[in-house]
Amino acid sequence: MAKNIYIGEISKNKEIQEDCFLMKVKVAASFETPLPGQFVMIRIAGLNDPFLSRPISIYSFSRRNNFCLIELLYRVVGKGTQIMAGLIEGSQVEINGPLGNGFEIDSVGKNVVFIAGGIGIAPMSLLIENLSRRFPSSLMTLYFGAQRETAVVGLDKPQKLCHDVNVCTDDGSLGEKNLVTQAFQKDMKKFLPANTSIYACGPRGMLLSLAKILNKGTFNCQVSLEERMACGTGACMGCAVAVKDKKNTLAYQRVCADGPVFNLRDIIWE
Amino acid sequence: MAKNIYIGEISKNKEIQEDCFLMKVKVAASFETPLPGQFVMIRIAGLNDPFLSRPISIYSFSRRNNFCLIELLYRVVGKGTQIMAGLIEGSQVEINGPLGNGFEIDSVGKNVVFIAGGIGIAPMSLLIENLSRRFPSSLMTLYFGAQRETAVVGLDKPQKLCHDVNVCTDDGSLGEKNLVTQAFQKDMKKFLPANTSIYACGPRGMLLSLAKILNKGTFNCQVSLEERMACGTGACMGCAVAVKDKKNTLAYQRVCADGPVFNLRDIIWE
Amino acid sequence: MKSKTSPQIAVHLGRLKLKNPVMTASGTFGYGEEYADYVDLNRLGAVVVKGLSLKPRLGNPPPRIMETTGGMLNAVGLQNIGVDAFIEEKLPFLRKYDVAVIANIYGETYDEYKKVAKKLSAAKGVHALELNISCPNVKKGGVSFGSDPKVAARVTQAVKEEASLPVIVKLTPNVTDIAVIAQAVEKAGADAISLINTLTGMAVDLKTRKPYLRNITGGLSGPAIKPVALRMVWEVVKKVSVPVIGIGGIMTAEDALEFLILGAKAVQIGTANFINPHATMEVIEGIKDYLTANKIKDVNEIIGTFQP
Amino acid sequence: MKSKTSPQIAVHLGRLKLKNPVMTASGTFGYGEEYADYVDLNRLGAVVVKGLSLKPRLGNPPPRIMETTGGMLNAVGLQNIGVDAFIEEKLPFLRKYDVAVIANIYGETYDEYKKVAKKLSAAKGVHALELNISCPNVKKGGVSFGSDPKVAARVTQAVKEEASLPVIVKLTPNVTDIAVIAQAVEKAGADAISLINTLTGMAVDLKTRKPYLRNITGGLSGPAIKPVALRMVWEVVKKVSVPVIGIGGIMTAEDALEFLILGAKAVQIGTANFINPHATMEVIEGIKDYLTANKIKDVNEIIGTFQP
Ligand SMILES: Cc1cc2nc3c(=O)[nH]c(=O)nc-3n(C[C@H](O)[C@H](O)[C@H](O)COP(=O)(O)OP(=O)(O)OC[C@H]3O[C@@H](n4cnc5c(N)ncnc54)[C@H](O)[C@@H]3O)c2cc1C
Ligand SMILES: Cc1cc2nc3c(=O)[nH]c(=O)nc-3n(C[C@H](O)[C@H](O)[C@H](O)COP(=O)(O)OP(=O)(O)OC[C@H]3O[C@@H](n4cnc5c(N)ncnc54)[C@H](O)[C@@H]3O)c2cc1C
Ligand SMILES: Cc1cc2nc3c(=O)[nH]c(=O)nc-3n(C[C@H](O)[C@H](O)[C@H](O)COP(=O)(O)O)c2cc1C
Ligand SMILES: Cc1cc2nc3c(=O)[nH]c(=O)nc-3n(C[C@H](O)[C@H](O)[C@H](O)COP(=O)(O)O)c2cc1C
Ligand code: FES
Ligand code: FES
Repeated sequence: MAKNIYIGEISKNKEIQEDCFLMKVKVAASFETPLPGQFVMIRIAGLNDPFLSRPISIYSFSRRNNFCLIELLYRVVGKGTQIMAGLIEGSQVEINGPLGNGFEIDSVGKNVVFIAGGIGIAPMSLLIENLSRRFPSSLMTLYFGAQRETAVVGLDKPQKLCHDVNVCTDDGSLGEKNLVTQAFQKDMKKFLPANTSIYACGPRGMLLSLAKILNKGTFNCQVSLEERMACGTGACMGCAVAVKDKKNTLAYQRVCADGPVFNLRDIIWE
Repeated sequence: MAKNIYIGEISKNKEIQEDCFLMKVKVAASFETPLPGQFVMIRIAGLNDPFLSRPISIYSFSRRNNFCLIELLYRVVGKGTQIMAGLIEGSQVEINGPLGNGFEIDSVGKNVVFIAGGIGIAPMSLLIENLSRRFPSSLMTLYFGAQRETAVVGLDKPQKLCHDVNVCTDDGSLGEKNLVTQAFQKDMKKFLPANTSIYACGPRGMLLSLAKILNKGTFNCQVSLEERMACGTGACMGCAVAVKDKKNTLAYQRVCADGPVFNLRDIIWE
Repeated sequence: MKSKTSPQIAVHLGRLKLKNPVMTASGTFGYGEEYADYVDLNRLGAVVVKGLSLKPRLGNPPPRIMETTGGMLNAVGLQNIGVDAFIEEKLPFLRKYDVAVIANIYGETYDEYKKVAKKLSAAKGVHALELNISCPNVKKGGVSFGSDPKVAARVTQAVKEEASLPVIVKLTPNVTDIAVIAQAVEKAGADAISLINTLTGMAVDLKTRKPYLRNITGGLSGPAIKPVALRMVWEVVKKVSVPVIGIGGIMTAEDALEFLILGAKAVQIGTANFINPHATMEVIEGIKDYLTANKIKDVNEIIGTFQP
Repeated sequence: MKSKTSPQIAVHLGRLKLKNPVMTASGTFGYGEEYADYVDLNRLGAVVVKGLSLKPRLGNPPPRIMETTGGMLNAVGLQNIGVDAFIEEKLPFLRKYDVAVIANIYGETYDEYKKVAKKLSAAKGVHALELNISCPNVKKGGVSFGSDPKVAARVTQAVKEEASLPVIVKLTPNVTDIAVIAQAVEKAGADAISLINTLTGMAVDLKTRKPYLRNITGGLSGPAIKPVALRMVWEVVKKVSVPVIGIGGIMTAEDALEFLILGAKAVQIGTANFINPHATMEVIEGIKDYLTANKIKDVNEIIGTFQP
């Protein structure tokens, strides 16, 4: 009996790139400090259409005098995010969170590699902020891929905090014309599995490519997954992902409660 | 192929009495000039919850340079009106109308009596405006009843235009402490059926009392009815009211398309 | 082959040829007149009129409708002017349009169905009959014609004996196995099958502790029921070879396309008309847009392309 | 008698005594743990846990859920840790609370049902069994146990032979006549009846022309189905004398009261938990508020007071 549903008040909601919004939400000071990779379930107070809450990663978090400020970076892809985008300052949202297990961040290697695709940058940004503060001597490299220049977002903090930021776009409109996984693969020999921690977040296709690239090696790679969610709290079993369990057989785990962060090696791709 | 669904832009939406709102909506100039007693079906653009549109009488209407201004006077009684009340300036609503048959106003008697209960004043106000303009020599009397002082609304125009305005409240907090139908009954001998036209709108109970009061006499009384509606255009047969048809037997007519104005004498009360 | 021409959207339901796969659903579009100011009836695939009975029907006392989450309940009780008045008073109006007219009919006995079917077959300007078999069979103690495969088959056969027009049988979803009913009416000669009619539901008024509907129960329609409608259409298209018409909760072209992809040859738009009188037109345009965007030249190329 | 004391809200379902009529619905509240941070489990009428089978079940491959208008589809496929692991790993947690625990069970054969029931009857801290008979009967070619009155009766009887605990039979709404099934399981010894489980539905992804759910079909739940649930509860309470538990689309106290007024002795809250983890608490408080506002001292005074 500790968790609450928070009524958040939107203090800002702005389109910062094509179809990509930054929302700032004020919640009560009792909101737990999130770990990088954790997310919230968000819905518009009192509205039954759309019916379910939407999972959105925490992009940034700060404590103020008597409230907390949660920042969400989201892309408009359907009905729910469309309605979110229409919310004006002062509107109320219901926030359940922070939810899920964040990235494991107790220790990192000398090299820390972040691989983000599209809006997958959202949890990465918070992670980079956190790790660069706690492990200032590690070498941080970000590989970021987007479809085109107008889809590039969320690089403000990474550009300040990472040693190296590699930007790829599918059409070459910004940075290298390449897939982000291939950009990483080109550089891969620079990193030794023993002293490198890899963190990734992005579309399924990107993570699958990464899995293939890392397949033979012994890199430790944590990835944050997405799946449709109903409860976000582990009760509905709706957000299943196939993983190898301890006995090395297939099991379905819950992205919301067992994840969203998994060890890339454990994921079974179908 | 002439009727349209109009996208209305809210230019004002203000609580003018306890739980009672005045909404001003701008629609395109092609909106047909409504007759007193006609209504619109209104819904929030793109929202499926609440699901159905809500019928609201036209309280006032004016043509401006290149648009029309519709005024709606409504009481918050449930989910739909609650959401309407929350709409801010600039929000969009979908408006279908003007719908239904208004009051018959081609000729009136020397005496014109209006009887309105609560929010039933909404169509009455437009009617009073119209009749007093067109029949300046008729004697207009309004009987208006409300639960209490804080529920009294919509009297601005009637007070200017009627010869006599009688206000009753259930608790006597404003005007006479009486039921509006009883206030009218006390005065009834002043009016002769032959030269009096009666118009009424209000809750079912009020109209039923009125029916009983006028039962024996030969007064001509038109009343505007309310019923739950789905289509508002006569297609769903949902808004049935029991009336005596030409053969004097029971038939169900549609409040939206055959009404909302009926001859009080034709209504069958169950 | 690049082309700017509009995709082909005509569909054939056996003998019944439609300009496009979008019809109105019975009971939600009156006799056509009610929406003629909003919609160009010539552009519809078909107009399915309010259910007709042998004699005029009073319908149920009010309240008859109630809003629910994502839908509505109705207990109109099949109020209608009767088949004779329809032919005399309403059909002439519809004949002015170049649109297929489908008469939805219903009876309380086999004989009533037959008589209504016969009258409509003789009338000019009706292109098909749709049998509403969701209504109670008075001879069978009020159990719906549509919930027993034998009874459903018998009413189909009875009408087929009288009707020269194509006969569409409209199924009720309030059954354990809708495919069994579909197969029975197909065997009995149905030229097409439409589904679903409304799901039976109710609502309670807490203030009075009475039902919101005077009839106690009513039919649930609207987007709330779409998932059930899709499932039932899928169960039926797998089991019958006559054309299937998908109905239930269609609000947008996307909704309609779901039914077409599953294998429905056409769709009907019901409750959506109430909320948006232009719904049928928007669905037609949206289907065309989808075909164009996906470079598909003929709507028939997507019908039944579901990949389970 | 004026009194400021809170109304009495305990209800008795035969031997099963509940603090209040509000339970969680199976599959929507995990094993209790998942919501223990949000809800004081001690305040619930009962916790109904996720369906348990004899052996652990993997469940269906994803995607398993999809949003619909006013509801959702799920095809979780009864993923669960199995009855043994439940007793060992989950029950001790629930025993720490002063709350009735109801184990929802299911099998693919009569024998599986019996075995699960036997194990749970022997376990400490289970107060009743709820039989999910919506699942397919593998011996009967996959047709659901719950859609045939004879099969439903037989599984009830089988479990009753093994179970010392009260047995609630949970009915599926995907049937023509739910009252017939209810009467059959009552006769077979059911101590109570709960309904409804989910309506079967589906959804099609236009981009891929595949089903949104890997399992193709799934169960529809949420407020979209409430009207159907109310109607079925009404059909059942008229025909049986054992206590009935109402389920389906309950989001608020008003929704719950509709079921109670119809005659349900208790209710279960399902999908609402996902949207609002405090839903159960709000429903309990709302029922109390309604009773207080209407000067009713005991919730039992409103149960079954529907005025049709
Ligand atoms: C743990 C987690 C964290 C996330 N963080 C972010 C974030 O920080 N910013 C952001 O923009 N998005 C994030 N997402 C994705 C976001 O939840 C979906 O984009 C959103 O729910 C789509 O809702 P919609 O109503 O707009 O789209 P819908 O109309 O529901 O769907 C549109 C498209 O999005 C896909 N989709 C829907 N829901 C999900 C989902 N839960 N996961 C993946 N794809 C989905 C659908 O398959 C469809 O192709 C996250 C998802 C998860 C699970
Ligand atoms: C032709 C017509 C003109 C109307 N004009 C006005 C007007 O000018 N101003 C105004 O405030 N109201 C007017 N009404 C009533 C208005 O439509 C209802 O108050 C409104 O639909 C209630 O919606 P809701 O979602 O807020 O309430 P709900 O939650 O739907 O219902 C709340 C209460 O209102 C009752 N109710 C719901 N719908 C109707 C309805 N259509 N008619 C009567 N009672 C209903 C319900 O039975 C319930 O008791 C008019 C109704 C009609 C039919
Ligand atoms: C108000 C109303 C009246 C209806 N009347 C009939 C009817 O007379 N005959 C019939 O076969 N179906 C009737 N129906 C059912 C519809 O034709 C349709 O099958 C059902 O509403 C589901 O489609 P929808 O969700 O698009 O509305 C009626 C539906 C509504 C809402
Ligand atoms: C995700 C999910 C899982 C469910 N699992 C079960 C189950 O294991 N056993 C069962 O009897 N019912 C199960 N149900 C059905 C619910 O218990 C309930 O009967 C149904 O959802 C209707 O209620 P609601 O509309 O309040 O959700 C499940 C429902 C959902 C949404
Ligand atoms: S979303 Fe319900 S278990 Fe993950
Ligand atoms: S509201 Fe549909 S006929 Fe009147």
